[in-house]
Amino acid sequence: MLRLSPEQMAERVAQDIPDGAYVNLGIGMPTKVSNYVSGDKQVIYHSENGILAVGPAPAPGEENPNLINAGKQYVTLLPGGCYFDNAESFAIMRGGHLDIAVLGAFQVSARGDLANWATNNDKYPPAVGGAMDLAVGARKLFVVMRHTTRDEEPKILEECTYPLTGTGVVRRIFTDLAVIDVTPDGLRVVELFGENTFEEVQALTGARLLPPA
Amino acid sequence: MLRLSPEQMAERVAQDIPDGAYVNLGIGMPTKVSNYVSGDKQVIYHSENGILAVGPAPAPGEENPNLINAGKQYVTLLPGGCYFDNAESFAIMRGGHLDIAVLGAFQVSARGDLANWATNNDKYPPAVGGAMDLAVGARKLFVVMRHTTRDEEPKILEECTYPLTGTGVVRRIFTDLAVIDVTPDGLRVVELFGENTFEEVQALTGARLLPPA
Amino acid sequence: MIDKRVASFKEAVADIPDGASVMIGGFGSSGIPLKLIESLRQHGAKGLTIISNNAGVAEEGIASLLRDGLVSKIVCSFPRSAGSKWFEKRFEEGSIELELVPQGTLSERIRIAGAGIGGFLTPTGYGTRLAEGKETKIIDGKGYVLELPLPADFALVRAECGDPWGNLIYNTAGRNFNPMMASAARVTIVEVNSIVEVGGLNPEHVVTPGIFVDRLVAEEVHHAQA
Amino acid sequence: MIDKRVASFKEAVADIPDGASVMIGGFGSSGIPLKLIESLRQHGAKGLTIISNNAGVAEEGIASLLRDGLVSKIVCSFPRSAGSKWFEKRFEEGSIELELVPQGTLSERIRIAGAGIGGFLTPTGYGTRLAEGKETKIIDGKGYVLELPLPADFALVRAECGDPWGNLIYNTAGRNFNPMMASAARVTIVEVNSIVEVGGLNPEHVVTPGIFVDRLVAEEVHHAQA
Repeated sequence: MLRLSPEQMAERVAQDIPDGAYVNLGIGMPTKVSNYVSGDKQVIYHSENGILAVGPAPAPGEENPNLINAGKQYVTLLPGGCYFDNAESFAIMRGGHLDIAVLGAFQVSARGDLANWATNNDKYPPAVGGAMDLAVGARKLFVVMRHTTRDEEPKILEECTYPLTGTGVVRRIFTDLAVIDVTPDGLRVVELFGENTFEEVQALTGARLLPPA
Repeated sequence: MLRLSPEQMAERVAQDIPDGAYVNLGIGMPTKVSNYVSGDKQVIYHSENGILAVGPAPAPGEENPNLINAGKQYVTLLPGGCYFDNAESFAIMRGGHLDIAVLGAFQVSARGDLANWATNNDKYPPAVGGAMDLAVGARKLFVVMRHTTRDEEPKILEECTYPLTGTGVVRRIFTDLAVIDVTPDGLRVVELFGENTFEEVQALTGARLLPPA
Repeated sequence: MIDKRVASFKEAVADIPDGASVMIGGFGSSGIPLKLIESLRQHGAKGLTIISNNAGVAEEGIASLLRDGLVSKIVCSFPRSAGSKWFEKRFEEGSIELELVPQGTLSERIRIAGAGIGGFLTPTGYGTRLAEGKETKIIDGKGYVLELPLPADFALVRAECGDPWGNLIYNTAGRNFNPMMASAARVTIVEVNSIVEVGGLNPEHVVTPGIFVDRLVAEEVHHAQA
Repeated sequence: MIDKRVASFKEAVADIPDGASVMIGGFGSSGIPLKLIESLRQHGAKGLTIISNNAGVAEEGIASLLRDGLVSKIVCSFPRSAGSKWFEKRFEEGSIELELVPQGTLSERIRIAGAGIGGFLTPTGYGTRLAEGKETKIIDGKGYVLELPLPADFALVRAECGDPWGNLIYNTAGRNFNPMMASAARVTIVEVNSIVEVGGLNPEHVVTPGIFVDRLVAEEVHHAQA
């Protein structure tokens, strides 16, 4: 089977970001997406700590310790960008002003429930950050994740077994095997990478899939 | 009996404004108070539309049509002042950040209920503005008003007969006859103007008064 | 390229339909989008719900919409002012509905509509006529009224200066309700004195981030790239 | 004359008692009042409740308070980060209580504490573990969680520049939680790079109005009237 690399997955997500979109890329793998958005599209990136129009990393020695993104990496601001406080930043997120948010996930359910902030290990200290606000607030929530765990256990399930981030919030799942939409009818495969077959992907999925329409 | 003029009442209120206070003066008679605050006190005036450190009226021809106070009069800004939006302005008011608000009133009750936004004439179009927010939010609410209506009817009553602005909100009442505190024990006269006697003031009051302590 | 400028005030309001809810910024004479309002009046959409702190005075602004009979409801904190004759006339003849909202509750209801919040508990108005029929709650002995979000189909906003992405700065107390309204409408239309190029506003000074703005119109759009 | 400047970081935090609740601004490495935190650590008040987005990394900032055993509870959205070893150690040994709050709920709970609002309904966290035990409400088919205000006894705030009245401006994303925290504490203490004279900040650019600030301290206060 063809399994996309994280970079290839980011590239595939980037294809679905339209020109002019306001986008939040969560921490981790989603941040790679911006590397692959075509240069003829103008996309404005939001960072939850209080930035619109996040630019690329600064040149070495040019870092401003205050100017970081949600992943605590040094960034720059593009012309046309601006700063605001955290309450305003989350008003933007919760209030439905972002066109797209891209998040990683531990699990996604057949109804679009998202689990991405905690496992069932209660001894491990938890952290939630802005994930729950993005999950409920973005107009479209994209998830990008490996199709299975490293042990080949499915991460797309009828019901999530990990604590939820939000219920019924995921719109589209980009995995290393396929692109799958959460629809009122259920999970519909919209794209199979390479020669991957519907049956192969279904076999690695813990919920019933619908074939491409 | 001695009845103070509106200017004298404003002057008396001004004595109770301490140095360094953040103060909101409601529209109408309360706005006169700032004319009588001693020049050796530094008082910062807030205007509900979104100004801190409101200054005096501009010179003729220097008016900025955007720079008005809550009473829609042209004002200026003092050095150290700033502007903010209406939600922030009312966060300042509702959040207990103003030391003193001074409002006019139709009626005040023995428990400190305030009625100052509507009468019982339902045909007359109502307006409430920021009065209800100031009433609940200022640390100390001063009322300045004539002791009686023009028909000599009392305006300080056991219960207000007009629609309330807030319940149990008034701290001190400055009238043209006396200064009266709303206390847990009831309404206590703290100052009688000129030769006015407690009995004279009581006779013009619709609630039981306590004599000066 | 993201460019939210439109060529004329007329075009900016052309799709506001009959029955729309329209927020209009301003406080007294300050920060009112007078040219957008005049375009809306000429456009002639009827049965409007107007959300604004005041209801206009003389023949200007919201007063002109009331005079022309375009308004069926007004949500307002201080509709009656010296000179608010058209509001008073329409109110007294019973041809408009008035929803009177304390000013801080009005601005916060608009803010939460833009912020995706479903309601807030305010002490303002508790125990008064303006809380009648509303859900209340006592917390630690203090009474609160549950107030709900107040969104709109369109917002007409007045700012001092903008850029093609819709970032805005204001003039002194002209800020008032404009930033909250910009965030709370499905379509936000802004009247500015001038438009600078993208990057022409200091990012530390921007009051309204462009993400809230859909359309921007200045008197002289052809100077926009100056 | 209103003058909120104090002479030293030590003096600025000297009255913070054992058991106090203390908000601390910052997000990641950005906008953290590191000198005030270090003074608080040296001051040595114990049993503190710390309200902050993160819980510190390495030996710096909040991590140093955790290391020294001064913290009994932390209210936080993202306590675990690369290098948050002191938080992890105290959490795993059970010596601190953690109240985990989604980030937007954290900033809004702080904001409403400063704004006199008694609670708000947020869709964030509805149907998740973080809503357990909380009042919920369905409005128009959408679920909301009732979240309550989060005030504090003290706020430690980091800004770029202030004036003696306490007006503040920030540096880029260093704004983060600082403006809300400034409004929500009984005593707000601000660390700035520099202090300008009254009137030295443009009133259109002020982010935190001085009314929210009680104390202001810069590295070099004697340059304040420059």
